[in-house]
Amino acid sequence: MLKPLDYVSEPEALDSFRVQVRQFLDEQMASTPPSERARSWMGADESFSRKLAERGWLGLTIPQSHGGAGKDYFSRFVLSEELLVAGAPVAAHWIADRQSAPLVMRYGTDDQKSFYVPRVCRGEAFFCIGMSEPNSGSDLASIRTRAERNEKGWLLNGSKIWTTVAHHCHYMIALVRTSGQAADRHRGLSQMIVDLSLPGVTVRPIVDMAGDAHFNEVFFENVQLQEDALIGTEGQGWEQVNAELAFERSGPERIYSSMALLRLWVDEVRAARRSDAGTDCLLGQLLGEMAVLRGMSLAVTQELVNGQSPAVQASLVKDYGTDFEQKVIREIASWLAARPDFEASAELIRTLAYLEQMGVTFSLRGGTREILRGIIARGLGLR
Amino acid sequence: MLKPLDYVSEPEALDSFRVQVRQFLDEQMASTPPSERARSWMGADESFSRKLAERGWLGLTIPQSHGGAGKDYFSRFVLSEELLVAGAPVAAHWIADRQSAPLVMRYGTDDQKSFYVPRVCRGEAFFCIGMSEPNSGSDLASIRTRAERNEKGWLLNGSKIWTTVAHHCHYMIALVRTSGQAADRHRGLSQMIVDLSLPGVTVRPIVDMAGDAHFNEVFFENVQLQEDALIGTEGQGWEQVNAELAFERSGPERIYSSMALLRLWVDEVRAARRSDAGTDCLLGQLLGEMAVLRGMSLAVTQELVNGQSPAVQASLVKDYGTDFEQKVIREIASWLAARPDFEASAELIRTLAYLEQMGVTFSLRGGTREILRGIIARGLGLR
Amino acid sequence: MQNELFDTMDRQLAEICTPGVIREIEAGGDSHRLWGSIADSGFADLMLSEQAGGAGLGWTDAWSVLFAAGRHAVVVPFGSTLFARAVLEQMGQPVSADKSMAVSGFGHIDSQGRLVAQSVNAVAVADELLVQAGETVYQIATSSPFCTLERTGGPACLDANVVVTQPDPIGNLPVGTIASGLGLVLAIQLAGVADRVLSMTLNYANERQQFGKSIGRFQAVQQQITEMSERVYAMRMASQIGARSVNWQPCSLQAALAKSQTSACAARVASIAHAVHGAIGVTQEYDLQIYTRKLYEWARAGGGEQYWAAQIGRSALESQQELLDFTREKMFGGSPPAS
Amino acid sequence: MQNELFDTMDRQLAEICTPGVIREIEAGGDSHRLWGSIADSGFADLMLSEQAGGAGLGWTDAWSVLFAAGRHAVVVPFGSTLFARAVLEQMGQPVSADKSMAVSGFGHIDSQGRLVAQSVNAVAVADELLVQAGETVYQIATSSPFCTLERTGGPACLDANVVVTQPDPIGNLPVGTIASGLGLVLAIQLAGVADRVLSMTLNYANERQQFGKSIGRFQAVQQQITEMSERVYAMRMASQIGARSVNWQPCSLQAALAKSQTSACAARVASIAHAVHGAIGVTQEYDLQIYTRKLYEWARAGGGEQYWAAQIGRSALESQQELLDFTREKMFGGSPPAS
Repeated sequence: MLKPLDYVSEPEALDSFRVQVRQFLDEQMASTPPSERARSWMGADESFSRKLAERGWLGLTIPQSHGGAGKDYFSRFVLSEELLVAGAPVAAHWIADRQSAPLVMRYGTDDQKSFYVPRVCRGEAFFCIGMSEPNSGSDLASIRTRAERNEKGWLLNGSKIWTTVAHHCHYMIALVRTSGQAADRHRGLSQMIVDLSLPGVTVRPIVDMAGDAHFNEVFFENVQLQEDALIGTEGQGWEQVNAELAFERSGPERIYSSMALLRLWVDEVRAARRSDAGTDCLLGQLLGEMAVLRGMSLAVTQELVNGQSPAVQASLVKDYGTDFEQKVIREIASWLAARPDFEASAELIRTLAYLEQMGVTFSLRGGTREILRGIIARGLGLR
Repeated sequence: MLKPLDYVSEPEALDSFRVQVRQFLDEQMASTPPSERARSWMGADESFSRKLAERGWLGLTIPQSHGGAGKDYFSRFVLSEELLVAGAPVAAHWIADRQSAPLVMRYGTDDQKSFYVPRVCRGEAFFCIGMSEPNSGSDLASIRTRAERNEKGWLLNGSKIWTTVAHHCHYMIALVRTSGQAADRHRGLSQMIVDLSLPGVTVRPIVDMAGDAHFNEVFFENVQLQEDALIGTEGQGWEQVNAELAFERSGPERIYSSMALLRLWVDEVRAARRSDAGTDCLLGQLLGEMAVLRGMSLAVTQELVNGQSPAVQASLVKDYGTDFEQKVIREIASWLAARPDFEASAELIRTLAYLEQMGVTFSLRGGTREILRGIIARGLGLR
Repeated sequence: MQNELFDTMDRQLAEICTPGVIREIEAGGDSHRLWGSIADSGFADLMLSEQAGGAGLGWTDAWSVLFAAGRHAVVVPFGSTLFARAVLEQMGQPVSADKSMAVSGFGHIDSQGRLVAQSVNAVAVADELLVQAGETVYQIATSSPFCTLERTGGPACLDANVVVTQPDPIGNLPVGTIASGLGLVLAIQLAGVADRVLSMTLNYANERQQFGKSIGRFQAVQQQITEMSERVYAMRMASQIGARSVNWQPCSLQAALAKSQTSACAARVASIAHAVHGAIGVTQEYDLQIYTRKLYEWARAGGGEQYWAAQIGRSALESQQELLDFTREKMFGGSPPAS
Repeated sequence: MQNELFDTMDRQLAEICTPGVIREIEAGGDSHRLWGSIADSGFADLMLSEQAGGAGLGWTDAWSVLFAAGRHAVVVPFGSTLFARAVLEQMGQPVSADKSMAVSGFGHIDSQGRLVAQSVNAVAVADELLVQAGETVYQIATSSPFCTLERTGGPACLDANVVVTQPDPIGNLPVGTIASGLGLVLAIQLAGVADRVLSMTLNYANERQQFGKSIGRFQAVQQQITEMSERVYAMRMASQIGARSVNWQPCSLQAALAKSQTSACAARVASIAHAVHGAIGVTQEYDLQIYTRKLYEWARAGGGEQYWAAQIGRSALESQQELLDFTREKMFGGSPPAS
């Protein structure tokens, strides 16, 4: 059976760091309305990301030798939590910071490390992840995008879809086929760092129903990559991607996506001095579950600090967390619909409507619920 | 796509029949406590079943030529609804009346019809259904109980499990293998009427966690059946069983299993004059859903009246209905737990606890949720 | 109940209320062409008396056209106009043959004497607004200088908070009359749009291939779509139980049931549809979102599941009736109220 | 947190609190042998001071033994005795070394001056009863002629409504003190028994073959068991957040969180376990039901999800604090209250 997650305290020494971050965010975001904050880690603002970098808050866990702050994962937890709860527009640097830089640190050559990682820490290299393809969906092993070896390195052809914020990014780490056919499944896949400014790369933003363009389709037509575009070992792409998931799924991203709504709702309930049994109960249920998730997320952080790779536990927390994030939306919608006389502000309804629409993606990004639950089931020892 | 279910009125002409049934039940069950009524169609009382027969209320849809009342399915709906809402102990005759007699009428020889069916209508022949086996569970096609042809008819060996009220029954209609092996799956299965008083038949009641013995394991050791034990066509057992499911799943059995609890709870809420937003809302949600299910069940009844075999629609109503029955239990438990100061009677808690424990079987009897949903999915045209 | 009325309306809307037209109107384009075609069809006069140029039909017939309207996610306030016209006639008010009307049953007069109505469905493309506050009914042209709208909802949403200075009452109706009627309109539309979303999801699940087979063959997908279909069937039944009145006036508990039960199912239907569709479903260019957004909006508009459930529950507790009898008499039985 | 305390208690209970012993006691057999062995172990004195012969530990350590008690569905009132003894010592009352105690935090005095407590968990096998009504605390021997029990729950349930004529108070405590402590006891036990039910379900899903493979390979079963495991992990975490006090006094909001969240998850854990097990799971002779029944009983006892959630919500609304700060300070941070 899977190792259980036990309570750990967040180090008290980080309280002053939290205060610093909070003050920065209060200043930066004073005029950002909740409906904008609800974009959370889907909202991109390159200058905001650079301001974080100026303060040394990108690459927090990266060694100082490579431009990072050399801090531990609890520091990163505190920073992430403050950013997410505030609904800061972190999307530009988020993936580079969370998983690309750590990936390069783990699998990269010395040259790759010293080229990419300091740039990430300075907010000069934003990364996206190229996984899904138009016909592969969740079935990553059926990937058809291909990098063929040639005299100059690799020739890349194919396309990727649902690539988050690619249009703000400098690089993509793409999972591509370097040998074999789709029928070979996981064998023959490799990870490539693709410079998105190269000739032959086209980025087409996909507008979502809320009118935003977080997603992209990225086309590669005879894109000539250098030899050193390969990151890690040729043919080991699948294993590398799976190791990356522990980073992707371990943070508090899967707790606070609906926080802008929850906070605004509570503000208006407080202002209207509305306290009835149903309201008290709903708020208590939501805060209770949020606290439990926070506890679980801290416990996963402790595993990272201990040098473990808690991929299955992180998936479990993610699945439970997205469920919670969607519950917040559903329950507040229900609460409002139960009280047609409540004078909700237009901004509250706007924030709710945005999340009602886009909340369905919470259980898509980073792996659909069915895929994730299959991973967890195997991790639990079902066979 | 599946034919939708549309609203139909229950014929007003049946109102006086309903009153008759209600009066009978009021008299018979005056002293039956709710925790006993909660057994509903799992509670067996042979003398009660015979009293119904005396009034002509068994075999309501069976032609008068075979001892029935020759009425339509709406009459049967009214009778069933009254019995179920009252929590009358109908288990002894329920299966004979609901599906065995109709099955014999449909597939039986003239001799079989005139032997069994009038006895069912007189309350002298109670039937059970032999489907699951210790190692087959939901996988009915893997059945191993075997009837081998011999000079006297069929020699039966094997066993059946989870057979409801077998210990009160005279006959079992068993799905058995008459040719081939388990690996042949559906081919080679036939239905046999087994007289449970024959030598070689052993019925072992299985006590459930509530201390009742609704379930049984039934063993067959060289049980000699006559030639005419076969019902329908040899080798067509699987098709016959599936046709039967439309009867099994079409009635209001899957709406009212928690009715004893719902009624007692409302009685106590009314007596305590407790009306708050949460209480009003919960009751309204439950009654609303119950009414919708009732409408859907009446619509399925209309299909039967029209001579259709609405097996998929009936499965859909059943699945939604068991969900509702379990919701009633869960929500009332929740309501009580939210109000530790509410002076619930011991009988209310007893009724709740019984249903909390046994309510899990609502989605097992007549096919697990997963199996049922697979059937519905195919019925919806998923392929 | 899919009869001639339904077929005619459904066929017409398939031509004129296409996803393209809806996108245009929701993006701020002109809605009068679509409204004009619908108004010309006369379906919005279904519950007007024959003397007033209508068809003199009741909710049972209106169900068919409202269900069709739901299936096509009709963005203009067709359903509310259908009901509002009947209300106006009953109140002895003139009925305009070409105006579209948004409706709210939950208005109130604020401390400054202004009429306020929250999140009124589709009011941004309505010509007029009919609001009940307590017993009093108000009618206002949305273009009036006394009327201000503040949009609520997402970027493509046509709902708004409305504030009317110097509101003029047109008469009185029993408290809750307009709320019931609008609730029932939305309930039927919800059932219709849910039916559409189910068909789209079934098609997609059969067409989309993953891991070498159509996703509709995966057990987890089958389980979800089954759950979805149960709710869609239940929504249809709830809306039909709600629409049993043969005249313009809804039976209040039946309408409450309809709005409560359809609203209760809506979010789950939407979320399963999106879970099955995956990322493609949330894109602007794919049509699913046009229909699922209506599931959310109509479920919230005019009071949701819990509001209407509480009306039923309170009535049941007060009645002292045995619960099956209450259900049979108040939800199924009886004749509709005299008009 | 599975440490030496846990291991010792878990090992002991595996020997003495077997399914067979539980069945006997629940069927009305003698419970004193089991209770005697547990009492002898001294674990019920964990929160008594060292002067009083205890270990002077707080909830953080008690968590381990209560979690183990939950895993073994301990039928005698071990957890409530552990807490009650600490309460008695704090109130300056004598603490009996061998009596078992049932506890209720929701007593009230009725119009006839009788002390009434509803559905007191495991009181049918308790020697004594500790009840708080308002601020006042009462202690009664269950064998007292003034004390009558009426059993509630299913046939194997040991809960009862209690009525005490002529109740004698032993002192006062702040309102809610006993309710909080019992809530936390039950929350930790719930987390423990849920953990047990998950292991049983995983084993069964791997062993049971259907359609030619273990049922744990079916996608629908995997999806359900995953959902179950998330809840079981959440229950563990909730109970640990609740048990952060290092003395006998629970932190009230953390205890509220623990009882609310564990109770919220319990029914779903039970229902998935039974869905996976099928019919075998509800039989008397199979062990699963021994543990799942506790999930229902303990979730309901001492106030459930909504009761405790409302305490948290009310406090959050009144605090005017930003929500993350409220969560960090009230659920995570701060030192435990001084004793």
